[in-house]
Amino acid sequence: MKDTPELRSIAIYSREELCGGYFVLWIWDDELSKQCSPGQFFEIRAQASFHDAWDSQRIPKLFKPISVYDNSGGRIGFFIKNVGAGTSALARLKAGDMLELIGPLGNSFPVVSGKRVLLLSGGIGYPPLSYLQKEIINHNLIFWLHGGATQADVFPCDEVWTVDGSIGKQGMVTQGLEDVIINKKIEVLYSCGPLPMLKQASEIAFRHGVEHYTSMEAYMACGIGVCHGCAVPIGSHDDWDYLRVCKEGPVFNANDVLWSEL
Amino acid sequence: MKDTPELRSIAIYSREELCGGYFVLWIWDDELSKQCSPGQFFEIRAQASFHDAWDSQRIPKLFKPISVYDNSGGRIGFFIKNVGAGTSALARLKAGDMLELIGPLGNSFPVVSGKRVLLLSGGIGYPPLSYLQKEIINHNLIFWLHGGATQADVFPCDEVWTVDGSIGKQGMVTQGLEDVIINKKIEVLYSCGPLPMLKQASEIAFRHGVEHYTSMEAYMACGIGVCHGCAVPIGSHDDWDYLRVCKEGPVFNANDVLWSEL
Amino acid sequence: MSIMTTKLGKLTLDSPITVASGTFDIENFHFINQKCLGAFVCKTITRYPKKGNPTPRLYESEAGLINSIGLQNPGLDLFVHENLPMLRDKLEVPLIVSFSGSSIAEFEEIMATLETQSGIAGYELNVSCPNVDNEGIAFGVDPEVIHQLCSRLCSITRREVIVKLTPNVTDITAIALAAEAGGADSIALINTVFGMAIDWKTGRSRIKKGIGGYSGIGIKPIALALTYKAANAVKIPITAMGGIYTWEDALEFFWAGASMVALGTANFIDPLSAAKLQEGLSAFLIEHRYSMRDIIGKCIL
Amino acid sequence: MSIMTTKLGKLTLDSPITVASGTFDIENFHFINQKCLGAFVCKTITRYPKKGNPTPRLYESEAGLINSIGLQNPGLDLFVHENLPMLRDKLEVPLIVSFSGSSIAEFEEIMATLETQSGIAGYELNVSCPNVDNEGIAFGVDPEVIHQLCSRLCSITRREVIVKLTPNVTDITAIALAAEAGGADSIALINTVFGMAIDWKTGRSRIKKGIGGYSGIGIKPIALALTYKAANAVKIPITAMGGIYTWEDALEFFWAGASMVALGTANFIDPLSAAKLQEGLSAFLIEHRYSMRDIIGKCIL
Ligand SMILES: Cc1cc2nc3c(=O)[nH]c(=O)nc-3n(C[C@H](O)[C@H](O)[C@H](O)COP(=O)(O)OP(=O)(O)OC[C@H]3O[C@@H](n4cnc5c(N)ncnc54)[C@H](O)[C@@H]3O)c2cc1C
Ligand SMILES: Cc1cc2nc3c(=O)[nH]c(=O)nc-3n(C[C@H](O)[C@H](O)[C@H](O)COP(=O)(O)OP(=O)(O)OC[C@H]3O[C@@H](n4cnc5c(N)ncnc54)[C@H](O)[C@@H]3O)c2cc1C
Ligand SMILES: Cc1cc2nc3c(=O)[nH]c(=O)nc-3n(C[C@H](O)[C@H](O)[C@H](O)COP(=O)(O)O)c2cc1C
Ligand SMILES: Cc1cc2nc3c(=O)[nH]c(=O)nc-3n(C[C@H](O)[C@H](O)[C@H](O)COP(=O)(O)O)c2cc1C
Ligand code: FES
Ligand code: FES
Repeated sequence: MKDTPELRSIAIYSREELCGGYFVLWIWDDELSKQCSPGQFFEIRAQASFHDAWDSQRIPKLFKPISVYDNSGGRIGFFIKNVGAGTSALARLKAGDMLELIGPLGNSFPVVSGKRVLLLSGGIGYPPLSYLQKEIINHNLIFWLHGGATQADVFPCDEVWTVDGSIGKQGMVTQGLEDVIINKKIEVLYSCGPLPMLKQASEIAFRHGVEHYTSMEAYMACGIGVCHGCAVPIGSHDDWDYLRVCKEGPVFNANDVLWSEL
Repeated sequence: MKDTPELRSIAIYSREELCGGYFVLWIWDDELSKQCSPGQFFEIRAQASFHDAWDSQRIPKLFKPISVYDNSGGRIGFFIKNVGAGTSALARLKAGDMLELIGPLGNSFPVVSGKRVLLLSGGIGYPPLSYLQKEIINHNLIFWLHGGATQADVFPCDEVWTVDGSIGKQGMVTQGLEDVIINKKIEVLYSCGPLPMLKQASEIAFRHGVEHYTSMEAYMACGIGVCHGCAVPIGSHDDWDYLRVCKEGPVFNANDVLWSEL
Repeated sequence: MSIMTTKLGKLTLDSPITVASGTFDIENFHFINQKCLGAFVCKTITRYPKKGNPTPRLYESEAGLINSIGLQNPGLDLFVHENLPMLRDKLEVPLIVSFSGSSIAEFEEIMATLETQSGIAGYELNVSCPNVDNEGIAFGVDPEVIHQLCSRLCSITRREVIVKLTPNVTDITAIALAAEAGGADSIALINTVFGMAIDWKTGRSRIKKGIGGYSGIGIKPIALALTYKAANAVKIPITAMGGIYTWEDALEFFWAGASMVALGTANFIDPLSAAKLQEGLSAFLIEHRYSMRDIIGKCIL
Repeated sequence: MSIMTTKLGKLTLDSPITVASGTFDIENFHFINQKCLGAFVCKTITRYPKKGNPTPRLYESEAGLINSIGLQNPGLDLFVHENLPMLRDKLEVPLIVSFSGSSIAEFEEIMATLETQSGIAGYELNVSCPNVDNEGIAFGVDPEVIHQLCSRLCSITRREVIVKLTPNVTDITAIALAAEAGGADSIALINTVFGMAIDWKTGRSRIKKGIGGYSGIGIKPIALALTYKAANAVKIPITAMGGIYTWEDALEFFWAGASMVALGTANFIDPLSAAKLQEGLSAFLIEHRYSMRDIIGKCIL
C-alpha cells in the first residue's frame, strides 16, 4: 500500500462480457499491480475531460469505487456490474479506451494462514473475495458461499444460493451460513455484499465466535479521505465514531461495526 | 408553409465537410421538402432520448434553429457552423445517424420578380440566402455580397470581403454595400448575418430607398411561438412590440425593425 | 375513476400532469394529445399589456435554461376577447388562468373580470416571477402580504385558487402556511431560481437584464427539497415543478408530497415529454398496483 | 507582483484560486502542486468534536452533488493539537481556518483559542452549513445577528475575517451589507443550496436526513447571480464558489465581481482541477494582457 495514490490514465487492455450486465475490464501496469493487496479498490471512471465533456453536452461525474478483482502478472481486473450512470459509462468502454484511476485506495483484508476460512459474498461483493481467495488459498482451507438474485448473479464458488432458486439453493445466502460455519468448523469469515446480508452474517458469526472481516460499501465523493461522505459507524455502543470506508476501510472487523446505526 | 409543424426523426442521408468548422447535413424527405420555402428554418438536434441521455451522463439540451440551405429533389440541406455545444453535437453526426427535426418553421422571404436584387450575407447568414437565390434567380438580376472573418468563412458568391483580408476585399462587407447599391441600381435587398451588419445595412438601404428584407437571429427555446424568448422589437418608435423571430419572423422588413432597441 | 386521478383542492383531475405557465401553449398540441394533461395552465397575464424585457432573453447553461421574458403578454382585455374564446374552443381539459398584478387591488380587478367569464376552472396567482421588478415577486417573499392577497381573492371566487411560490426565499414554509391560512386551495412551486450566466470571453451578460430565472434539470434537487418542506408544512395540495423531465422525476415529487406535477423547460427539450410522462407513470402505477394515494407524500427517510 | 496576484481584504495572495471548505485537504496535494492556490481553507471545525450526520450522506444528481456530512470534525482542541501543527508544517500557502459555532459566544471562544496559535492567515466564519440544525445557518439568514457576530469577532483579531454566506435567503445583499458593516474583511459565497433526491422506485430519500446541501455545476447560475448581487452591494472583496469547474467558469465569476474563486465539488470530479484552472487562467490573462483588476467586476449588461 502506497501512501500517495496517483491519478492515472491507462488504456484498457482487454474486456470480458458476462451475462446479467456484468463485465470485466483489464489493465496492464506492473507498477500499480505491485501496490495492490486484496480488499483494496480504485476510484475509476471512463475518461472525462471537462472541456470535451461540455462540447458533447456531458456533465463530468464522480469516479466510482471498484475493488481489485484479480491481480496477476501485472494485470489488474475490475469486475463490474452496470447499475447506473457511472458504471454504464464504464460498460461502454472498449479495449484501447482510456480509464482514469486513482488508487489503490483503502486498507486490505488481514491475511491469515492455517485456518478454516469461509468467504461469503452477495451479488457484486464477489470481486474482492476472489482476489483474496487467490492470495490465501495455499495457506488455508477455504469454503466459498455466494448468493445472488438470480442465475446471472452467481459466479464460481463452492455453494450457491439464489433468491429466485434459478440455480443452487433457493433463498438468501445467509440462510446457509450457520450450517456451513458449524459443519466446516469455520474459524475466520470474510464477507462482502449488500448491507442486510453483512448485518445478518455478523450476528451469526458473532454467535459462533468466528473472526469476521467485512468489506463495506458506501457512496463516495473523494475516495481519499477528505469529504467524510463514506462514513460508517465504528466502535462500541458508548464510544463510536464515523470512520471512512475509503480510508480506514473498506475492510472492518465486523464486531466493531455498529450495525444498529446503519 | 404548414400550420402544424411536426416532430420527426430522420436519418442523415449524407454529410459534407468544409473547412473552418462548417459542415452540411442532408436529409431526404419528399413530404417535408414540399413544405419549405426560402427563409424558413428547422429546430434540429442530434437525437437525444431522455433515458439514454441520463445513462451516458448527457443532459438533453434545446433544439437549435438552422435555416434551410438547399431544397431540391426532395433533399433538404443544412449548412452549419460548429460554434458551441448544440452545433458540436450535430457536427459529430455521420450519415445514417438520426436527426430530430421540428419544422419547417417561421415565415419566408417575400419573392420578387423582374428586380435588381442584392443578397448580403455575413458568416453563417449565407445558407438561407443560398436557398433564396436558387428560387428567384430565373426571374431577377441578382448580385451577391458576402463577408466573413477570414478565408474559411466565405462561400461562392459575386463579391467577397474578409475582415483579415485573407481573400477578397479587406474590411467589413458593409463597406462595399453603398457602391454596389448605386452601381448595380439595386431595388431589393435581402440580408442575413450578425446584428451589427444588419443594422448598418438597414441604414444604408433606407437611405437609398431600397426595399430591404432581413432574416434575424435570436436565441430560441421553443421555436414554435410559445416562450417569447426570441423576441425582436418591431414597429415604429412610438408604437412597437416584441415580435417572435420563430413565428412572425425570421424575415422582417428591415424598416420595421427598431434597431435602436437591439 | 382512473388510476391517474388526482385531487387538487376543489378540482378532481384525470391526470396528475400539467404544464408550467409560460412554457406551453395551444401550439404544443401539435405534438401531443392534450388528454395526457389533467389541466392546462396558460402564460401569466397582467392587467395591461406588457412588452417584456429587452433581448437577449434566453441562455442555456450546462444544466438548465435562464430566461428573462419579463411576462410579455397581451394584457387582460385582449386575453378575454381573443385568447380566452380560442382556449375555450380548443381545450378539452380544465383551464387554469395564471395572472399577476402589482398590487392586491390589481389582482382583485383581474380576478373580478375573469369571474365574469366561463370556461375557467381555476386561477394561478403568480407572485413569483423573478423577471419583473414590481410585479409578483415582491408579494411572494412576504407571508403577510400573501395572507392578505389570498383572503381577499378567495372571498370573491368559488373556483380553485392556486398560489405559485418563488424558491428565492429564506423560509418557504412560512409563505406556504400564509397562503393556506389565507384560504388558498392549493400551492404551486417552484417558479424559477435567480440565475445568471456571463460570456467568459467578453464579460458580457448572456441575458440583457443580467439576472434571469433559472429552470430545468439543474434545479430539480432544489424544487424537490422545497416540495418536501412545503408538503410537510401545509395540508392543502401541491403542484410541483422545477426540472421535471421524465416520469421517474415526477415520481420523486409525488413521493415528496406533490399531488400534481408540471412540466416546464422539458416541453422545449422534448415536445413529447408530457405524453411520455403520462405513459411511463401509468405503466409504473399499473405494474406496482399503486394508486396516486399510495405514493403522494409517502417518502421514507 | 505576478499577473495572478489578487487582494482579499487584508491579504495579498499570489493566486486568485482557493478551495472550498470541506472539499480539499492535504491529501489533495498528492495530485497537484499547492502553489497553484492563493490560500488553503480547511474543513469547518466546531468547539467540540462532531460525529456528523447518519448515512447515506452523499448522492450525485444529474448535475451536481448532494451532501449531508453534518460538519463531522475533531473539534477545536484536537484541531489545535494535531491538525494545525501538521498544516503549519506542510502548507506553503496561507491557511484560512473555517469554523462554526452555535452561539456568538462559542464563535468568540473558538477564535480566542485560534488567536493564540501561529500559522493562521485568516478565518472563515461558516454561518451557512445547511446540514446541522443549530449551528451556523440560523445565523446566516439574519442580518442583525451577522452584524453582531462580525463586530464582536473582528474586534478580537487582526487577521483576515471572511464571512461565508448561505444562498438560502430572500435577500443576500442585506446579509452581505450587515457583514461589511460589522467589520468583515471579505465575504465568501455560496455555501450549498438546500437540495434533495429520492429513489423513484422505492420512495426512499437518497440522503438519510432527507434534505442535504446541493453543490456542483447545477448551482453555477445561482452562485453567479448571488456573486453579482453581493458585489454590487458591498465594497469588501468576495470569494466566489458554487459550480466552478474550469477556468472559463472562474472567469464568469471574476467578471461578476469576485476577487477570488474557490473549487469545491470540482476537486472530487477532477483532482487536477485547481492546477488546470491556474494554468488556463494565467494563459488567458497573458494572451489578453489583462491583470485581475481589468476583469474583476467589469461585467457588461
Ligand atoms: C469499496 C467499494 C468497492 C466496490 N467494488 C465494486 C466492484 O468491484 N464491482 C462493482 O460492480 N461495484 C463495486 N462497488 C459498487 C459500485 O461502486 C457502485 O455500484 C457504483 O458506484 C454505482 O454507481 P453508478 O453511477 O453506476 O450508479 P448510481 O447511479 O450511483 O446507482 C444506480 C442505482 O443502483 C443502486 N446501486 C448502487 N450500488 C449498487 C450495487 N452495488 N448493486 C445494485 N444496485 C446498486 C443505487 O441505489 C441506484 O438506485 C464497490 C463499492 C465500494 C464502496
Ligand atoms: C432563424 C435562424 C436560422 C439560423 N440558421 C443557421 C444556419 O443555417 N446555420 C448555422 O450554422 N447557424 C444558424 N443559426 C445560428 C444557430 O442557431 C446558432 O449558431 C446555434 O444555435 C448555436 O448553438 P450552440 O449550442 O452550438 O452554441 P451556443 O453554446 O449557444 O453558443 C456558443 C458561442 O457561440 C456564440 N454564437 C452563437 N451563435 C453564433 C453564430 N451564429 N456565430 C458565431 N458565434 C455564435 C455564442 O454567443 C456563444 O458564445 C440560425 C439561427 C436562427 C435564429
Ligand atoms: C421561458 C419561460 C417562461 C416562463 N413564464 C412564466 C410565466 O409567465 N408565469 C409563471 O408563473 N412562470 C413562468 N415560468 C416558470 C415556469 O412556469 C416554471 O415555474 C419554471 O420554469 C420551473 O419549472 P421547469 O424547471 O420545469 O421549467 C417560465 C419559465 C420559462 C422557462
Ligand atoms: C462534501 C462537502 C463538504 C462540505 N463541507 C463544508 C464545510 O465543512 N464548511 C463549509 O463552509 N462548506 C462546506 N461545503 C460547501 C463548500 O465549501 C462549497 O461552499 C459548496 O460546495 C459550493 O461550491 P461547489 O459547487 O464548488 O462545490 C461542503 C461541500 C461539500 C460538497
Ligand atoms: S469518499 Fe470522501 S472521505 Fe471517503
Ligand atoms: S423561441 Fe419560443 S417564442 Fe420563439
